[in-house]
This record gives sequence, structure tokens and C-alpha cells, in this order.
Amino acid sequence: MSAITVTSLDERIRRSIGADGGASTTQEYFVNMGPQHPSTHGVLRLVLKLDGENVREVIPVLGYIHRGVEKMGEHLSYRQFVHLTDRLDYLSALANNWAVAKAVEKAANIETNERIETIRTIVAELQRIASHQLWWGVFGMDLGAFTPFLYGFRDREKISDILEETIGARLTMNYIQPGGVMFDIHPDFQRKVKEFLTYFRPKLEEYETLLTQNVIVQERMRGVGVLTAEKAVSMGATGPVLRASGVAHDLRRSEPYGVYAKAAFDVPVGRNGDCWDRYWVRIEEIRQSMRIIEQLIDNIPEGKHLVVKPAVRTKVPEGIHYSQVETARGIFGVMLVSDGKDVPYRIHVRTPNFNNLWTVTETAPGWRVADLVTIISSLDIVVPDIDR
Amino acid sequence: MEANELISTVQSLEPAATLRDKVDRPAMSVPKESVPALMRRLRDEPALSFDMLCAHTAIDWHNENRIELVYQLYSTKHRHYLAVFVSLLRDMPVVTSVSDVWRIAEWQEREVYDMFGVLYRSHPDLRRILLDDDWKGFPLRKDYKDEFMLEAPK
Amino acid sequence: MSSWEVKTIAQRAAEAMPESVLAGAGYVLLAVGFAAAFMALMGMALIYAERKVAAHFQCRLGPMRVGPHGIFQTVADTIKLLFKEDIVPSQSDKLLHLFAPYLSMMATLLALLVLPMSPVVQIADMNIGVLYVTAVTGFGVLGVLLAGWSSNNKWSLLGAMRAGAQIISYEVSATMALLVVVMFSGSMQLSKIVESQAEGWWIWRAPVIGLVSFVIFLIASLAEISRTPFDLPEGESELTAGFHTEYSGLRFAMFFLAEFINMFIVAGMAATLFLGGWMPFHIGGFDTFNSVMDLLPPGAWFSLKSGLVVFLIMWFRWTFPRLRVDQLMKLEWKILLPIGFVNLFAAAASVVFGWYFFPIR
Amino acid sequence: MGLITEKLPGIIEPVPGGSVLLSSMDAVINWARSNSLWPLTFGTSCCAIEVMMASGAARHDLARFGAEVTRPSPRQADLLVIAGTIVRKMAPRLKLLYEQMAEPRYVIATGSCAISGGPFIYNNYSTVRGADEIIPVDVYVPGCPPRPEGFFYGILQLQRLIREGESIRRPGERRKPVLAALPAGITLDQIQAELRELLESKAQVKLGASATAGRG
Repeated sequence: MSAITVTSLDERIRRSIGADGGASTTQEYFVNMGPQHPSTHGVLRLVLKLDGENVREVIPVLGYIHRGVEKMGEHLSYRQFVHLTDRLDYLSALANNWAVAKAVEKAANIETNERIETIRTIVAELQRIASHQLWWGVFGMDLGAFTPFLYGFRDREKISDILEETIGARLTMNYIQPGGVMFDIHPDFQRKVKEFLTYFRPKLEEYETLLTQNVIVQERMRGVGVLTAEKAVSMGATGPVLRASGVAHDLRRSEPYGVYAKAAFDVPVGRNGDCWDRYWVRIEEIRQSMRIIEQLIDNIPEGKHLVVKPAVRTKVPEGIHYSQVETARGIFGVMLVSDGKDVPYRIHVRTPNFNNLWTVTETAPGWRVADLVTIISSLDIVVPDIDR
Repeated sequence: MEANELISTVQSLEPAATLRDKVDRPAMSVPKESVPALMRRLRDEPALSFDMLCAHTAIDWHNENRIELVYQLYSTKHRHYLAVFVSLLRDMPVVTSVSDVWRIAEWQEREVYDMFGVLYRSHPDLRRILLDDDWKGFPLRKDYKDEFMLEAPK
Repeated sequence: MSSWEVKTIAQRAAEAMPESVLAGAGYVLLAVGFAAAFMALMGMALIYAERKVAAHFQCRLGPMRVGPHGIFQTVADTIKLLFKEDIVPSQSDKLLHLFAPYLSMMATLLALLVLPMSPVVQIADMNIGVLYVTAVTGFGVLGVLLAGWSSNNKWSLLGAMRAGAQIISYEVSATMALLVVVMFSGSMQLSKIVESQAEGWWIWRAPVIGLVSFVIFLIASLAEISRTPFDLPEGESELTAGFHTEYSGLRFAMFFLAEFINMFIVAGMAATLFLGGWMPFHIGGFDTFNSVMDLLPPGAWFSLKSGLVVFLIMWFRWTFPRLRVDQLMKLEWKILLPIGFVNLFAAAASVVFGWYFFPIR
Repeated sequence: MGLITEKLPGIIEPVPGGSVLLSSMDAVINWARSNSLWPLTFGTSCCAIEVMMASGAARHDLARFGAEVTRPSPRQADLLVIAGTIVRKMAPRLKLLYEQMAEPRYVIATGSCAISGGPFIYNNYSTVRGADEIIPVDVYVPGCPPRPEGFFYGILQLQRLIREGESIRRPGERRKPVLAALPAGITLDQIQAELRELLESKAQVKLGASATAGRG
């Protein structure tokens, strides 16, 4: 049995220097991108091996926002843990809540009703739109166009308003809980959502005019950062990143939860897996989400919004329970290991961004620094979701 | 593939594999010696073709003095799941890496090392991933203590 | 048609000098003071304008709190930057680090000297005006390169190298476009060029050729002054702040100011060469129409035209994303330059055969 | 009142650190500083969306306060907005960022994580309990995350603090004194000596050694 050595970042970099045995004639150098860098979307750090402007190697360094959520989960009740999932991928807070709620409901045999599931589906889809709007804006900013950012946020505020009215928070929602949703929907909810849909449809066309159809944008996205389907699967990528590579894997379709089975929608799939496909898939997903909401918004059945009293500390039977949902970024999974108490023995969250991020080590080498920014942005990463 | 059919197929590949109960999806316990070979076969067998490692993590069974690794596999072709459990001794948790079977395992295994101290044989780049390189201890172990941590008041 | 008497401040100084040294010196001081004050005020005004224009493009208000509609916003910014700590990184090349912003600023100031803003507001009128402007604006890249090099920061260096490659490449195209106008007007002297447009601006008087060279000049100059879509040297999302990453306080303000004044110079040059400078909108032969146009003073015409071009440049900035380095080079060497050459030959032919409106026989 | 201090324009105020500010000049400078707070583009987690992004966006528009010029380089920024959790791995980097900023620099801690660790206090091995354990903070904005309006209130409070010259900064910290030209024949030491006399006669306390040592 050979000895197992644990290395450090310094050694990793040192190894990378000698990787080609000094064969290259030009001088290669290392730069740190992050932890504070405008286009790493938070505190991600990438150690880049550059040759002039060309990226030779990307070494992501994580953990600058590692908050130890899983450890904390071992001391909190299931109901309490829900609010921590808000803070992982804060742009899909509702979907994250839903994953925990689903796991607990399945384990503790809590039956929800149609109303609860419909409300959950609608708010989760609304937030998916909001998340993609934000991504679109930031993507524009990373390419150097500042205006999309403000346009994206202008429309995102409309969704924030709708959600705030019902939920009471703009970002960290903590709304979907085991056994229902925190509050019933606001009386204006349906009207406002419909207003938003009619408002947003022409705005989406505006997005296309401003960014999608721009020659420079197309030039910078097409063919850049190609991720083949095989690699995407092997690297565990999910969500739009996987679908852009041509694998039509969408949990909403393959194992429908909520009331997705009732709604008709398409799963947009890309062809080449380049930045352009990832861009297109997300824009198309906004359209599909609007379709889903349109079908559901008038058909919210009557019923209670909560079947379990919120104060109850739910006991989960012994065993291992999984659940996963499709967030705006991919599959968010929760594994509850219960020993029969009202706090989990161990809780593991499988976050989509952790896997998606690593595809950058495969796609970025060979491209330029500017392309690296495009590629990272097209992955739509949220750093606390990577680090947990 | 149906759950029991899946399990019998896996058992035909690895006779030592046993059913892991109290899991709400098809789950097998396998001995640690069979890890890389069995995993490769799980991926390559056309009837199974588990081409995606959804998540890889560990559970620290502190009282039983063992650490249990969990490999959650998914097949994008057949759309079925399988959870593979591997028990390791808590004092010397060593297992062979599967990073050459699924690329993502390289980083997921680094995370398990970081949090549980599980050592992976023939891992290309085993080092801490979320914490600092000079961090002492493995935080997700049940007996992890740290002068920084605060107990919640009862 | 009324004729304009061009009298630059330099000429006045030269005239006054033999009689009274004091008066001559007074004019020189006036020129220096004017240039410096103009630069500071124009810079502040442009920064304010940019922020307001950007805000209104983006459905928001922009600075509102400092003075009515925030008009004193840039004053506050300037004062703040003046009194901000000036950091010189310990590992940097200190002399060059201190020197670089001045170099950038100087290039800008020198170019400002020859810009004809009205028949009387022009500091110097050289017979090689166009050549001079090309020369001194190219000089600005030295400041950028030194800043990037001396900061001892890899991002700065990357930015500086990008700037070097970009500015030197695009200078070729810009000069090609300028040559077209020089050929048409038969002079390099900026006041002569303006006067040559008394019967019409070159952008329409030389059909197609004028417009093409105007567009080429605008694109190439945008690249030269590193404005979006060519803001690679300081591309925020890529290189943090590019070549001026390590600069703070006053020295950073100098780069900032130089950038905005450069924008004004490009606008001014574009106005002077293609849009008639301070010359009112004239159509040869239509004397009544022309005299109506003359009611607006030449200074106002110049402000309007350069303001329009400045607005156009800002519009670009808040609409377009950034190009990539290789795409930038491709655009210059494979697209702009060939078009520029063809345009130049077409211009030569059209000058020889008089294929333009109101040719001087 | 001594002779020297009467000759100087404006009112002389001693500030912590022992340097001298001329307050007529000071008012203008503080006005400028308070109205031109350029934030550093820095956000670690959830709060960044609300505080750095949504507040700069069209609905709320941080630009109204002249603070939309987000600088990616800490050298050019005046305001460090700690938007989000700071963990132990990030703490040294945060300190470095703060040190890289040029004086005068201000810090706003937004959200419960940056104030106290927020929800991540107990049973947590990684999260720092409040950014003020690492760097001095001027204004705290509570919320999880705070609304953009809340952040604006924080900015307004910071502006007020700057205008009143009440920067919550410990004596001895790096700070550049702002000095107008002194009348001929008067040195800074003389002014300081006189001021100290003045203060001591008023407050009946001995000023510590830090008052003289901190002169820039």
C-alpha cells in the first residue's frame, strides 16, 4: 500500500509550474483572480496559470465563504434548518426550502394538499425567473455592458414585490416549510402575477434586442468554452449547464414533483454546450417558466396552506431520506440521516454549483482571460452555494 | 430498471454487496476493497450505465466507530438511482479514489477528506478544499472540538 | 457670406510681444490658464454628463443629492480625491509610478492646445495641426504603459500591454481617416480645414467617402481612448481596474480626467474634421440659408457638434459589451484598415477629379 | 486663548491622533467626502444582492447619493461595505483589503452576519462573529439581509458622521491630517502645545502620550 500524501495549494502550484517540464518557451505566470474580484460573483478564488493572455490552467480555491451549514444542521430541528438553506443559493431560496420540506414530508409521511403544491410551484417558478433575470444582467456586466444589469434588476424588482407581499421577505424567504407554506397567498397575488406576465413578455424581447442580437455578444459566446455532453455528465453538472450540453435532464420533467406533471412545458436543450447554448437555454427557460405560471395561476385549488402546525418539532423515522429539486442552477439535493430524533443525525446538501463550477477547469484552458470571465458567468455560479 | 432488479444486477457484479436497509432509494453496502473496480463496472455495464456521480459524502457513525461513505449514482440514460455505501474504520479511513471513473469525484473526495479525514488512495490531488491548508481536525466528525465553536444555550 | 477672422491666442501673444513683453506674457498666461481651467472644468462637466446620461439610459436618476440635480457631484468627487491618501506600493518602481499620470495628462493637455473651438478660442494654430494631434495623443500610451509596468501588479501589466497593442494598432486607422480630410481640404492646419468647410461639411460634401472615414475615425479613436466597446485596458470584469489598479487619490483622478478629456478631444477632432468645426451649417450657394445659420455664433456650433459626438460615444458605452483581445485586433487589421485604404484611394481619385460637392476649381 | 490660534483662519479642533484640522477647510472637505463615497465591489454572500446590486439598480438607485461609482480596486474606494458573512478563511483577506484602501476609508457592516455572525453563531466552526472583530466598523445596518432602503439609511448615517467629523476611529490609526498653510513663523508643534494647554485647562485631564505620537 503506497503512502497517501496530503498536499497544499502551494505544492499544487509548484507542481503546475513543472507540468510541461519547462518545454514552453514563453514565460508562464500565475495570477490570483479573487477572492475579491468583480467577476467571480463573490469570494471565489481562481489561481490562473497564464501565458500572456491565454489561460493554461485554472485552479479554483474554495472555502472563502464556507459557513459550516452541515455541522449546524446537526443541532437544529428540521424546521429550523430550512432557513439555512435560504442562505446557500440565495437566488433560489424557495427551491432550496422545498427540497428540505420534501425530504421531511416524505420521511415523516406528511400529506400535503393540492393548494400547497400549486403555490409552491408558482413561487418557485417566479423565483426561477427572477434568478435568470439577475443572471442575465450580471452576464451582460461581465461582458462589459453595464446596462443589462439595470434592466434585469428593474424587472426583478417586480417579482420581488409580488413575493414580498405574500412572503414578507425579498431574498431569504424561508417560506416553504415541512407541511405547507408559511402564509397563504396574498389576495392580490394572482392579479399581480398575471400583470407581471403581461408586463414582462415584451421586456424579454427587449433583452433579446439589447444583448442577444448584439454582434459582439454573439462573437464572444459562440464556440467559447465548449463542454461536451459526456464531460458534463462525468463532472456531475446539472441544470442549464447540463442541458446546454445536450442532455435533457430536468427533474421537473423526469420525476415531477409539485404540480409540474399538470403543466405543459418544454425542456430547452442546447446543441454544442458552448456559452451561447447556456445563454440560450436560460433565456428559453424564462419563457417556459412563464408558461408554467400561466397555466397554474388561475387554477389554485382551495384548501389549507399548512397541514402541520409550525411549532411542532417534527420527528423523522430512523433511516436515510433523500429528496431533490431542480433549482435555477441545477439539482439541489438533501440527504437526511435520521436516528429517530427531532434533529437530524447528519444532513448533507448536494448543491448544483459545486459540481458546475468544476467544469471550468475543463472548458477554460486554451481560452483567454476575457473568455474565462464569460465562461464563469455562463455557469451562473453562486459562491455560498459552492462553499456551503 | 426496477429497484429489486437493479439490486440483483449489482449483486451479480459483486457478490459481497448487501442490501442497505432504511434508505428510501435502492441502496447497497459494498466492501471497501471492491470500490474502484465495482464503480467502473457500474458505470460501464450497459444495463446500469451509472454515468453521473450526483453526490459523494460520508456519515460519521461515532458510536459504532465507523465512517460510512455514500456514493449517489444516477444514470442519465436509464434515469435510475443507486446509493452505494462503504463502511470504513473510523481510526484509519482509507479507500481507493474513484476520480478516474467520474471526474467530479476528485473534488467531492477532497471535500470528504476535508470534512471527515477520509484518505483516498491514488487520488491525483488530495488536499483540503474548503478549509485552510493548515486546519487542524475534521469538522464534520461528531467529536470535533474547537476553541472557536460555541455551544448553543439550552 | 461673412468671413471669419481666425486669431489664436498664440498669434495675439506674438503680436503683442514686440510692443510690450508684459502683454505678451499676459496672453501666454491666459493660454496656460485657459487650458488648465478648461481641462478641469470640462472634465468635471463630462463626468457629470456621463453619469447622468448613463442613469437615464438605465431608467434611473443618477446623482441627485449634491446641489440641484446633483450638479456639484463631481466637485465633491474632485475635492475628495484631492485629499485622499496617495499610496505608492512598496514594491513598485516609485519614480515611474509617480511620473506616469503626469505623462498621460500632459499628452491630453498638449492635444487640447490646437483644438479650434471658435475663430478666437484656439491657443495655437500650427500648420501641421493634424499631424501634431496624432503625435501627442499617441504619446499618452506611454503614461499608460509606465503606469502598468511600475505598479508591479500583474493585472496592471496585462492592462497596460493591452493598451499598448490597442492604441498603436488603431492609430493607423485613425490616421488613414484623417488623411482623407487632409487631402480634401489641402491643408494640415486645423483652422484651414475648418475654413475649407465653409461650403459644406466633409462628412456629406465628399459623398460616402466622408461618412466612411468619419465612422472609421470614430471607431479607431474610441479604441485609442479605451472607451467601451474597446475598454480592454481597464476592463473591470476582467482586470479589476486595469493599468490604474494601484493608483489612488489624485493620481488616479489624473487618469480619470485624462480619459474624459481625451473623449472631448476625439469629439472635437471629429467635429472639426468632418462636421465643420465651428463653421455653421452651410450649403454652398444658398446664401440666405447660410446667413440664417450664421446667426448662431461659431462657439455654439462647435459645442453643439462636439457635444453630439460626446453623446454618441456615451451611447456606445452604455449599450455595447466589450470585445475580446483577438477580436479587437481582427477588427483593426482585417476590417478597418483595408476599408480605410480603399477609402483613401477613393478619396485621392475624388480629389483629383473633383468628385465632390462644391469643388474649388 | 493663545496668540497663535487666533491668527489661524477658522476654528482649530484637536482630533484623536494629535493632528490639527482647520474646521473651515474641514467643513468643505467633509462635505466632499460625505458626498462622494465610492464603494468597493465586494460582497461575500446574500447581502451583496440586496446591498450592492439591488440598491445600485434602477428602483433604488444608489447613484442619487453619488455612490454608484463602484471601484473594483481597493486603492480607489472609500467605502468598504461588508455585505455578507465573513468566515475564518476570509478574515485575513478582509483585513488585507481594508489595509489596501487609502485613507480616509469607511466601513459599513450590513446584515446580521457582518454585525455578529447572524444565524451562524452557534455550533459553527467557521464563521467569524462580526466583522468588527477584524476591522473597525463605522456604521452597522441590521437585517438579514437589509433592504436597500435600510442600506441607504446607513449611508446617510455615515454621511452625517463624516460631516460632523465624528469618525469612530481609534486614536493612533493611520490618518492623514489636513493642513491649511500655516502663517509664517508658526510651527505645528507650537499649535499643538497651545492646543494641549487649552484642552487641559478645559477638561482638567492630562492627555496621554498618544496625542503627540500620532502626528502624521
